[in-house]
Amino acid sequence: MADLFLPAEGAFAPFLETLSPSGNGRLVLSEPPARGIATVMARAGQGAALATRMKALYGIDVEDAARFVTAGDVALVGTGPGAWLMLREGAAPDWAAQPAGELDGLASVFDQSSGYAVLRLGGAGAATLLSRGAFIDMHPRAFPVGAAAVTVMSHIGAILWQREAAVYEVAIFRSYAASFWHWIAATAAANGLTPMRSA
Amino acid sequence: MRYSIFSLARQALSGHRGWRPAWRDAAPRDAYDVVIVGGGGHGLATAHYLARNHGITNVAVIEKGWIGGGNAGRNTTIIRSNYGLPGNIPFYEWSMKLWEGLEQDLNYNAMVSQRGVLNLYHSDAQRDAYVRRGNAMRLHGVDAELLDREGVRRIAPFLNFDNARFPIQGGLLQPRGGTARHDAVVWGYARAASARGVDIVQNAEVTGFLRGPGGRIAGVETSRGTIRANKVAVAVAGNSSRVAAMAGFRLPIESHVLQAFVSEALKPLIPGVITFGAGHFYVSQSDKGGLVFGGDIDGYNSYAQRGNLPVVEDVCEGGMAIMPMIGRARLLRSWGGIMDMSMDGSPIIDHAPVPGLYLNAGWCYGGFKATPASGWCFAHLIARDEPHPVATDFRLDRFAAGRMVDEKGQGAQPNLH
Amino acid sequence: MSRLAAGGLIDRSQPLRFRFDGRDYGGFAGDTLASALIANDVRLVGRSFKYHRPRGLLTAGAEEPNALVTLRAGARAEPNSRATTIELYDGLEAKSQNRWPSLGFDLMAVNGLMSPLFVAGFYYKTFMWPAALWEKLYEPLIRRAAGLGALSGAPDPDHYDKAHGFCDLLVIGAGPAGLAAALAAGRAGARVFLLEQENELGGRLLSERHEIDGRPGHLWAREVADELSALPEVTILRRTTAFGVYDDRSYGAIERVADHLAEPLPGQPRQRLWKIVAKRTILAAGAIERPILFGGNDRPGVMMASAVQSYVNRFAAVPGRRIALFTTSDSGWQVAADLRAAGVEVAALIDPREGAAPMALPDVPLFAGGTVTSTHGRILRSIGVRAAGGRVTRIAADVLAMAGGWNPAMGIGCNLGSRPIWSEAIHSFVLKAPPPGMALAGAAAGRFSLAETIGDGLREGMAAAADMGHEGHAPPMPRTSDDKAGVAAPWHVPGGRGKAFVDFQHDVTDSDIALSVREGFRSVEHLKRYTTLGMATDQGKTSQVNAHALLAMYSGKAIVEAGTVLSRPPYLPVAIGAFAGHHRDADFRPVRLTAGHGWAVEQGARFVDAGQWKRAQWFARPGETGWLETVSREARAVRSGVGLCDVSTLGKIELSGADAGVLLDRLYINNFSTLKVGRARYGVMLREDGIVMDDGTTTRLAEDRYFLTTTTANAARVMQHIDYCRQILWPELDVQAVSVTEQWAQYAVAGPLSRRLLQYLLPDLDLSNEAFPFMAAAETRWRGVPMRIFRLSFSGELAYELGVPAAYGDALVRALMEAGRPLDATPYGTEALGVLRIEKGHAAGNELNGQTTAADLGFGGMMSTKKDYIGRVMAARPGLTDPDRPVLIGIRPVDRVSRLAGGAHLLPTGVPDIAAHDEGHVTSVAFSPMMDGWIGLALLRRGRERIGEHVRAVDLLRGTDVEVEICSPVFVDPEGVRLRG
Amino acid sequence: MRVKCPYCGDRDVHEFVYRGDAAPVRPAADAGEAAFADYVYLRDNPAGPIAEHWYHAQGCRNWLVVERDTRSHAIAAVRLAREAAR
Repeated sequence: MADLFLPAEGAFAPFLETLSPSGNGRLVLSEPPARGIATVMARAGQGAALATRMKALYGIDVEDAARFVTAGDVALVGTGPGAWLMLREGAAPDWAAQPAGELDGLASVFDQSSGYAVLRLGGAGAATLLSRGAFIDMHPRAFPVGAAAVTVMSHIGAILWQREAAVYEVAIFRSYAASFWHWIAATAAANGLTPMRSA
Repeated sequence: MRYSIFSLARQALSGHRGWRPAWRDAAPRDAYDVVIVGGGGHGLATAHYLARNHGITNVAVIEKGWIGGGNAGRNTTIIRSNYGLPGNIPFYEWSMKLWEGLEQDLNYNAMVSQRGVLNLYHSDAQRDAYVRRGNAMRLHGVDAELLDREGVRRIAPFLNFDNARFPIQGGLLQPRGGTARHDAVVWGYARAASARGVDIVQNAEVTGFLRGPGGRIAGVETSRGTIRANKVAVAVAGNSSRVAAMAGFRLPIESHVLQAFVSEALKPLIPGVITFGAGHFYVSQSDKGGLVFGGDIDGYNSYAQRGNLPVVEDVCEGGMAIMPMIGRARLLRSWGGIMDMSMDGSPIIDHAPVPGLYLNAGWCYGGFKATPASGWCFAHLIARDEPHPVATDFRLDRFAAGRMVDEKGQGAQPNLH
Repeated sequence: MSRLAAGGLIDRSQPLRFRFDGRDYGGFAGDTLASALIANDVRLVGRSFKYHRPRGLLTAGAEEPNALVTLRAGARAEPNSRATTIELYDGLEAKSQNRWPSLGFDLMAVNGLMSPLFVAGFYYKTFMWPAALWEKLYEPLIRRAAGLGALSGAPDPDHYDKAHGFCDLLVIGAGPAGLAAALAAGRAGARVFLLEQENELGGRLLSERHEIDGRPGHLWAREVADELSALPEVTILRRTTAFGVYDDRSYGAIERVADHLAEPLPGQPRQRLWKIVAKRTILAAGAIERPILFGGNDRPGVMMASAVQSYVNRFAAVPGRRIALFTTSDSGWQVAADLRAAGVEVAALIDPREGAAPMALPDVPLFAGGTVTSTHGRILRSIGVRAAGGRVTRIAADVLAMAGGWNPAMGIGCNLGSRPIWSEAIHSFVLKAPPPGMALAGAAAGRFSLAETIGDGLREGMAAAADMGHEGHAPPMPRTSDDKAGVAAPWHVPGGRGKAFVDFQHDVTDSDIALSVREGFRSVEHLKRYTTLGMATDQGKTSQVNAHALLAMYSGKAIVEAGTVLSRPPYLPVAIGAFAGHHRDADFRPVRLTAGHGWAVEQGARFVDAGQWKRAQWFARPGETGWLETVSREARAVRSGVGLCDVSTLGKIELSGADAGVLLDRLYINNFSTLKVGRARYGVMLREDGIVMDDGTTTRLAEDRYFLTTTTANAARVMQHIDYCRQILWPELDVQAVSVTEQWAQYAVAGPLSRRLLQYLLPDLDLSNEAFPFMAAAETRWRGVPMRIFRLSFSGELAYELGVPAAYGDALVRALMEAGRPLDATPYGTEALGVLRIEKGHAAGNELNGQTTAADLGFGGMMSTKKDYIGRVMAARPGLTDPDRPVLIGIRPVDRVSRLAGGAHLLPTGVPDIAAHDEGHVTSVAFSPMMDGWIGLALLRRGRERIGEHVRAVDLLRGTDVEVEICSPVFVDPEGVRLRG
Repeated sequence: MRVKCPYCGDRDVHEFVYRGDAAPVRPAADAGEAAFADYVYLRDNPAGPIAEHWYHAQGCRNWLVVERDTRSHAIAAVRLAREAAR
């Protein structure tokens, strides 16, 4: 059979369909467009060289910290010392081979595009909702745009970051999507928020 | 004075002015045949059985605070002998037999109440593990019954049968299990031991050991002076490592905090003891009506006698998973006890690596139910210098020899037992 | 009606109806249930715990020991609710409790008649004979009499929410001190959380008639509250109680979101658990008034003076027509003045303090140096007063208000172990060394006058803000009305008539404490335990200090020598449901679903819990009569055709880096650095103590890259173990490791026809034995998607595992089924998987039980002698190499038809069923279609030497005893022909 | 309890998994059974300061060396174990 790309199945898609569309609700949920996700871990002693290589390749300023940085269609979310989630917009299912090759010897690259389900939360109520689950200070001074954290919400491991003002993304392992959604729905209701789907 | 309904009635007529102290609050003497360090249930039971079974009455129990102030007063009062390994079963069953005759032996009502201990299972694998355990119990002559879902429902219809994350498939029941009034156990042993001549010395903290020829332990230094002794026996679970350090050795033990909880008093609701098999929660109801419940240890080394919120939440989640009716009951009090968590989850009753010193330690969170047998067997070891037949596996050298008694199969990670 | 025509903070425009013990009453918005009962002249509200004595309201706050009611009915019934803290709502329904048949006539009050017998600790001295009667008779009687309210028995229908808070300053209590503190810090720009257990802010200002800046104090409170509400960095949490202090400045608090409503609004939680991290905290929780100890002090009608004051001033509800005051505190005089101002007759003011006269009280009969010696009436009608000269008079009064001084409410401040110390200045305990970051202000700090209180708040609030880098100008100190705070030590009137109660709810009297001391229970902790003092739902808030005083007196010590009691969380009882929050019932733990879950549902799968995963257990077909038939069909399909199984839940970990092979060699008993790229190998890893930790296959994907699988149960533990090894044991190794369990959906395709099926799906791939032998692995693409193919077999058949990114897992399993249609490809679940692996003697969870060694399970030969690995040394200990150890063997019933049971024990034939003959146990059993009978795996002492012997599998619990033959654990194809086919 | 993870910052204790005393060092391969038994089983278990291994399981997945007082739970310092080993 020829290489006929299958469409990836969004883990939150069936749940989002149940919401009403809205442009500017207090809690607007969506699933970001399909993207490549990989765990990138620096090889022993190669942290600096890796940063240089990634700057050259992707124009991105690598920070070895719990930060979300982006340049063009590449973004990095710091998840641990010498470890990042690399996000690549519009990537093909086999995209990870390319950065693996480009960073060979400097980093190990593990494709996780399917492993994580990502939910985007926007609106004035998004931070409140997240703070109900994550024991992390979501005050804009403590968790500004570009901040990232690996933590746990509702017994589910979560990586979250603020990509732009009042727009957050949460990555959880895919198998938890239904339970996570159930918690989001219950917690939104408990805090007077009506989740809307981004129009 | 003997306790009975008659003595009580007689005293009532005179305004209860004739009662004397339940035990003598003794000042320490210079020397004893045996000094027992630790005035908890185990130490006092040891003193009682030394006197009662072996005629050794020149004994002092040295307590750093007030008797029963350690784990004897900080537990969930459960008694049971539903163990699965041959090293454990005879010991805990002996303890159960002693519980069954305790009140008459001590002339003290410790409210031993055999209303049953039920361990729920939620999967076939868990059932098989309980069947293995229950059969081991039965082969040792211990009572055990396997219940299916309907059998559990008959005993505890209030459990969550319809909407559970991990549905109840059945349970292993030990009908003779139950609870006892923990403080009364301490006071009863103290009173009985004191009546046989044992000195109970409170507010005397051991600060060091006296050494005799060949490094043999010859007594203790305490905050109330030096006390010489032919034999020194240590029963200070929670603090065993600290005392061992004074004597110059280390133990396969870590101290961990275990929190427990009690609700406001409620009308009778729960028949016996119920243990959730898919989360950390066990519960019984006291005679006063409080739901007494607990779960997992906090998980980090601690001597602070208090824990943190995550475990409170975890325990209550377990409770709401199997008994969602308790949501509106209120948690009234919590406390934290310091457990001697051993490397295989089982205790140590053995000679210490230092001559003249005897060790009773490593009870994890099973110490309360073991109180009578622990005292009985420890007294036997102290008096005869050989292990009691039901406690032969609780040796200190079992770790070096690879003969662990590991019920849970968690290995050398104390906080997982 | 005892409602004043005017005044108070109730809203007379909002009348409310409520029902107590079946009778209808009216109240107003702003009432508590207690104030509404008072306004309706209801004076008997509860029964005590032990003697079932009739009791009335004692307090107006959360410390109430007497007025416990069951609020609401049905599944929302809430036993032991304090009438004093229940906000009245329309339609409220409450019942008194711990009485039968009724509150007015309680048969259990017979206990009171027995009270000469039922002294402290009486039950330890009796009920011992005969032993058998304890559970049958004595204990059931005690249990029935004890307890207070009853739970409904139905699941709690409400939801509970959780929240996390972070702030510069946490202010606990919104009385004058707390408001001042929040205002000072808030104006300076600090992030402030202000917690108030009531809905209304103001604390004592709501109940007292003090003026601030010339206006009623409650108006000042409202203005401050309004300003705070407008500050963006200030969060006010009303109806919220801080119940505990935890390590590192963490606090627990409970917000009663909907308890003031008949039921929560849709979606609304009943309560919300707050976990707050506060850099600084100001504890401004006020103080609790203490009772005076005298005979008959528990009679309905005897109340705290501060409660009388609160009911009259705040709720305009007058608890009596003629009110007498018994006070050892200046605050009692103020109450008398307030009563006079409200037009209430004050029958007498009795103050044992000689010469105390903090204010002039014209037309109030004063008994300076006098005491109350008795109380009379079923509900109070009169009191006996001994005047300073010793003359005793009877004074008619329907309420006696006691003012015995104030105890700072510093409860949670002691949670971390700070011991309170006795202050002679205020005759109570104060906290001098609060937990890190905490300061006390106002009455909680033992400073009681209004001016001190506000001054404290302003000062501490400024200091906290400044510490956090927020500088500002302190709000000006307001002018306050005069407020005297003189007080005597805890007061006990000896030799009065009737019992003098110390702990009202648990019926602990002065003579119980005397008895306790007489019997040697002289440590305050022994006293507590022996008498149960302070262990009731009010947690000793009104009794603790008085008990200390009596203990000191009876044991001849000074109160400072009598010891202290630490308070532990919770400060107030908290609903258990609130701690659980969302995680109850089916939401106890999250569910993990594989990519193929929807497909399996469509196939009619029944699911089983494997940790948090839902796995297909079997796929029943119409007409099948039971699971055994289904599972046997599935297992047969694998042995004779081809089956499909979702194995995505196995833990998957990828290791990469120059030293990945070196690390694996140290993790496993066998070698992986020698594995060829494109090949897989089975491995066993031990714990450092020599016991098996886990097993699985590891594939070398590239020189520097391995892919290993773990059992489903141990996935997280193995990942943690690998991180431990590479970060702590051998940080010098260049290895990166990450869990890819969720990235890959993986399916086993097993059976003699599996190659044909795969060939349909992947026609370009050479799957011949030569090109792709057993234990081969390859990376390829399928419809543009990366795919991994492994020739692995758990079933012992020719078999493959296919992995694709999970987003394509559903597509793959459907494509496999489609490709397999001509071959009648059969989905199989975990049950058939179990049958197949037992037939092959593969160890799984029941064998990897944390007690078995590699040698026990038959892997002794795999243990390398040429390298070091985790567990190697400890596995050689005598106890773990003892030839007597139980080892893995197979068993079959000798009659070939009997059923086997997991968990049965193995005993020789012809011996009694006793432990001395116990030789092992059955770990796993299955009905084997291949063997046409039940087979099992077992751990049996010296088992491998005993093949062919007969023993008995005894299950005493279920009453079976089956003679079994000991055999090799590999029942099917021991030569491995099939899997290499 | 709050643990200040060097990477993630101040986090609640529930995100961490506890292992125990960080002092015992895995003996050399040829150190013998007694040395390993000591390493695996015996602990100082002090009432006071101790350096311990904690794993930030629900965070950056790093093993930490936490210096903590077992009497008060007060944490004096936290380092990445990998760096502490250097």
